[in-house]
Amino acid sequence: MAIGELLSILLLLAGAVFFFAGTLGLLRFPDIYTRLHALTKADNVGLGLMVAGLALQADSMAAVGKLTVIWLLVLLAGASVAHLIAAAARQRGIVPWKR
Amino acid sequence: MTLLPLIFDGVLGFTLLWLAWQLLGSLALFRAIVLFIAFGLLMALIWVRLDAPDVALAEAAIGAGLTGALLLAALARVEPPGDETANLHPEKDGQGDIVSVTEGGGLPFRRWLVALHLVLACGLGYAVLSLPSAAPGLSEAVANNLALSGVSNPVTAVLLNFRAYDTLLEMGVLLLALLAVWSLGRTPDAPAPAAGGVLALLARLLTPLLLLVAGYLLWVGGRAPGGAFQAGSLLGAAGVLLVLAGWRLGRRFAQLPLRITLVVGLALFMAVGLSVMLAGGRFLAYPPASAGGLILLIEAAATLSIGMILAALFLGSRPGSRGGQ
Amino acid sequence: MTSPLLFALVGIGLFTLGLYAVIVHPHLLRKILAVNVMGSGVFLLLVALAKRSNSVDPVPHAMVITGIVVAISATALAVTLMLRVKDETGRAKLPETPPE
Amino acid sequence: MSALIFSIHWQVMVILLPLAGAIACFLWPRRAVLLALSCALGTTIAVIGLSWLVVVEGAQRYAVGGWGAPLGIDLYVDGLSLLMLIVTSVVGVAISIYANGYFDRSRAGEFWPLWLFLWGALNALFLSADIFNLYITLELLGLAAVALVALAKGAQPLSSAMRYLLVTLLGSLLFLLGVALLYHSAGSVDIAILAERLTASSVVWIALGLMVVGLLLKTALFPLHFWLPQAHASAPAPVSALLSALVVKASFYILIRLWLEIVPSNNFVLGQLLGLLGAAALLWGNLQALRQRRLKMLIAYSTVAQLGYLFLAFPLANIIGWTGALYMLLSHAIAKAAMFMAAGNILRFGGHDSITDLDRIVQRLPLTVTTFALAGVSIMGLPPSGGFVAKWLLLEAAIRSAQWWWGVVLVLGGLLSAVWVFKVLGHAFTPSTVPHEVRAVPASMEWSALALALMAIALGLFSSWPLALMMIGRPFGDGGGL
Repeated sequence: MAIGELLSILLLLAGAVFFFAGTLGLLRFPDIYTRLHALTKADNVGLGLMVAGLALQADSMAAVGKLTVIWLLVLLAGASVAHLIAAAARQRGIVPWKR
Repeated sequence: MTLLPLIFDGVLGFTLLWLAWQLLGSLALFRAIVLFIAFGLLMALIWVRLDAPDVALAEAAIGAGLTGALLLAALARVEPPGDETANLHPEKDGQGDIVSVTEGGGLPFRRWLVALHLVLACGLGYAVLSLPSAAPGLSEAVANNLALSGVSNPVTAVLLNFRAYDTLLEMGVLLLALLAVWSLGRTPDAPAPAAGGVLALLARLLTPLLLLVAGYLLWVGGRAPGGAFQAGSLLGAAGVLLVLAGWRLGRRFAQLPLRITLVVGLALFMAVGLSVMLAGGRFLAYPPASAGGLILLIEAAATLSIGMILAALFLGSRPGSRGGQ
Repeated sequence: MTSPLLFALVGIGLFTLGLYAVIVHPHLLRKILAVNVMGSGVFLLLVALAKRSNSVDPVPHAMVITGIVVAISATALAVTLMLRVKDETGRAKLPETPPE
Repeated sequence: MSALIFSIHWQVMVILLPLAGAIACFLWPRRAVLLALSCALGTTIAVIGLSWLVVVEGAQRYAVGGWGAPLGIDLYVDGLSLLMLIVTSVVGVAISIYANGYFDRSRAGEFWPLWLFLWGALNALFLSADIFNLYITLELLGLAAVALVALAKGAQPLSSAMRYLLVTLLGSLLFLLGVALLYHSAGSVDIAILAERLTASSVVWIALGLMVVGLLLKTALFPLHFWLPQAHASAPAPVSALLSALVVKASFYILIRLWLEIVPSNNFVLGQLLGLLGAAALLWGNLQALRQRRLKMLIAYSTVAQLGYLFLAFPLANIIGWTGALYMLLSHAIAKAAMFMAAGNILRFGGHDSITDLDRIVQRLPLTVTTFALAGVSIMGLPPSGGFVAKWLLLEAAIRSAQWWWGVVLVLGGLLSAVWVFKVLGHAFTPSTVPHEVRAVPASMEWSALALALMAIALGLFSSWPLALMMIGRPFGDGGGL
């Protein structure tokens, strides 16, 4: 049981690191496309790790199922919204950043 | 160790105040609205901290989600997105507003106003701190009568039984708001939705899921956090998504059938209240034996109406009128 | 200081901030935002103080859910009215000195 | 027979009938007029039924849902609330008849449901004994009133509606914050229970202060009246009549209820302050009215002034003072509705309401000018009118409580309003230099206005009955103040 708990904490911490990196990218990257890329990619992995960590602590399989559904929904929404934002940005003629 | 939750709450509260400060002071309206949505989500988190999961659900769905969508749609119409300078930068004539000294009587007036608000805040703070430390609330009365209410979630019991009359009038407020919005006539059209396949796909995927979750929340509301308002707001969110994806109600349904779904929540609530009255009781006094069923019936109709009204409020003008097409 | 009292004070902060913003900001959308912040402040106070005792009082929770629904109704009307004002006057602001 | 009548829960019917009517009008807009008028009739019958019940059996408390306060919500009806319900009904029926002629077909479908919602909100407000419930009725009332103002399309009505909406939301939130503080100090939102449990502590004073300011904002007491003239003047005529006659009185009613039941008795300073603001409103409103060039603006400013009279009862704080203020409320509601309706007729007839161009309107719209004159008699407070009785009572209260200066204010206010009434009437007899196009005014619009004006006069002749009604259930205490 202690190992499961330890693993859960490790997963949660790893998730937090990914979220931190994603947020850092959102704040520091040069243009909208790279920011979106950093945000969605890192946060999706981060959330996945968090969900995995929480699933280890869940009481029932139903709770694990709900957590998984949450993760999948966020993946779906995140990907679609990132696509929509990028498409809208391109439509307005914002040029991707080049070094 | 007992200090840790307090520190956590302190950070939450401070962030909330900071967000409010930022969103009210921000020069760009777009930024202000996005911050408002973040504000709503943080509020939802605080509701959870305050052991109010029902409120958290309602806040996340209505306070942050639908209100945010409503405000963003309004912003798009007030300052069309083609006008980049207006949207991404401080409003053209807005720059002067924040530092303006002419608005509202000049700088001395501002100082006086700030001082007044500080006094008000201190007075209110003093009032809160001088309240008795034990809440003289109604939790005991609710707990004692919960068995008679037909549901086991105390919040649902209060909303739909003990203070059902409030909720009935509140359904009236929602319907009235829609009537008022429709009576204002045509609003400028929202900019045409980005005709991307992704949004349509998302709407197609999410709508059935939202309906399913709404049904679940409605059903579970008698026992656990959830209920008509939370379910209705999910239904409303599904409607908003469909509207955004360019879907409109067919002309055939835009008249009486639509209006019936809009009023059925309030009408059925009144009808149930009256029928228990005609059966010999007080208005809205459900017999304990059938209270659970009656509450579920009222909630089901209310969910449908709330969802439809919220979606219609987002759409703005009356469907079927020239503006709504 | 306990968490409920802390949040109640935050609620008061929100209320006063919102009140100040309603008075000083001329843009109607900002005024609408400010009214919503004020409302959130009142709701926060109402629910936070309910947690002072050990048993949570559900009545303020129900009141706040009612309040949230009232708030979105009012916001929807305000937003539509603002759009119509903008339509008629070209500005999403209230006229400073109303004409005769 | 009477057993049958008493078996009906009239309180509930009074609230539900207008709401049901609103829903019906929304569902079948083509039949809206018929539905709305029958609903107005039904509501009036319900109010009569309730009056019967209250006259025979005294004040009634009704526990909605059977729970009873503090867990549930109570409805409470005594002489005070009954009087408000009756005024609402009287003005409501007259306005319904008037509006039937005023609105064309396309606009009617929007007016009727909104108006019936407003009516339901008013009735619910007057019956509620629960301050959180009062908050919801206030919101219902405010949103309906704003939507009705916005029915007059155009830049100015929409701007005034927007300002009105912000003001009414602000007022509601101040009220709600007070409710929150009171709930957490006493553990109930029922007025009677609060009255028992509350003691004069700083929290209670702050909470009541917030609620009073919120209500004053909605009642438009000077200097918080800035939103009223524009909103009341630019609304369609039947709506102006509704707002001035009933809507501002609703928040005043809550104020009186709170004052009589909850506000601690050591309230001398606050009472004097309210009286002072009332006096200022009286003078400022009448002076502004004199300066106006448009008839509807003039009448709107006169509402600001007349609201001032209502607040003179607070420093007097005796039963005669309260009855005087309420009689003023009653006669002002009826006279002001008649006056706005008359102004609406003039506006419809000549296409404008500029006071200097009234152009011998007395020859062409004799009924309307009679209406205006009769309503003016009541508003000036000349005998024999409701306004006269009200001022007489207030004067008597001022003398009894040895605060004669309020009497001076009363007389001064009457004189000032006389000046503008005669100014308008003078122009109604003078030919104007510019001829105007004229349009026919439906007879229903003229007669409904006249009926109300006659009623305002009749209130002066038959004052004993309303005064007796007011005392049912002793809303003003046991007469210790006399």
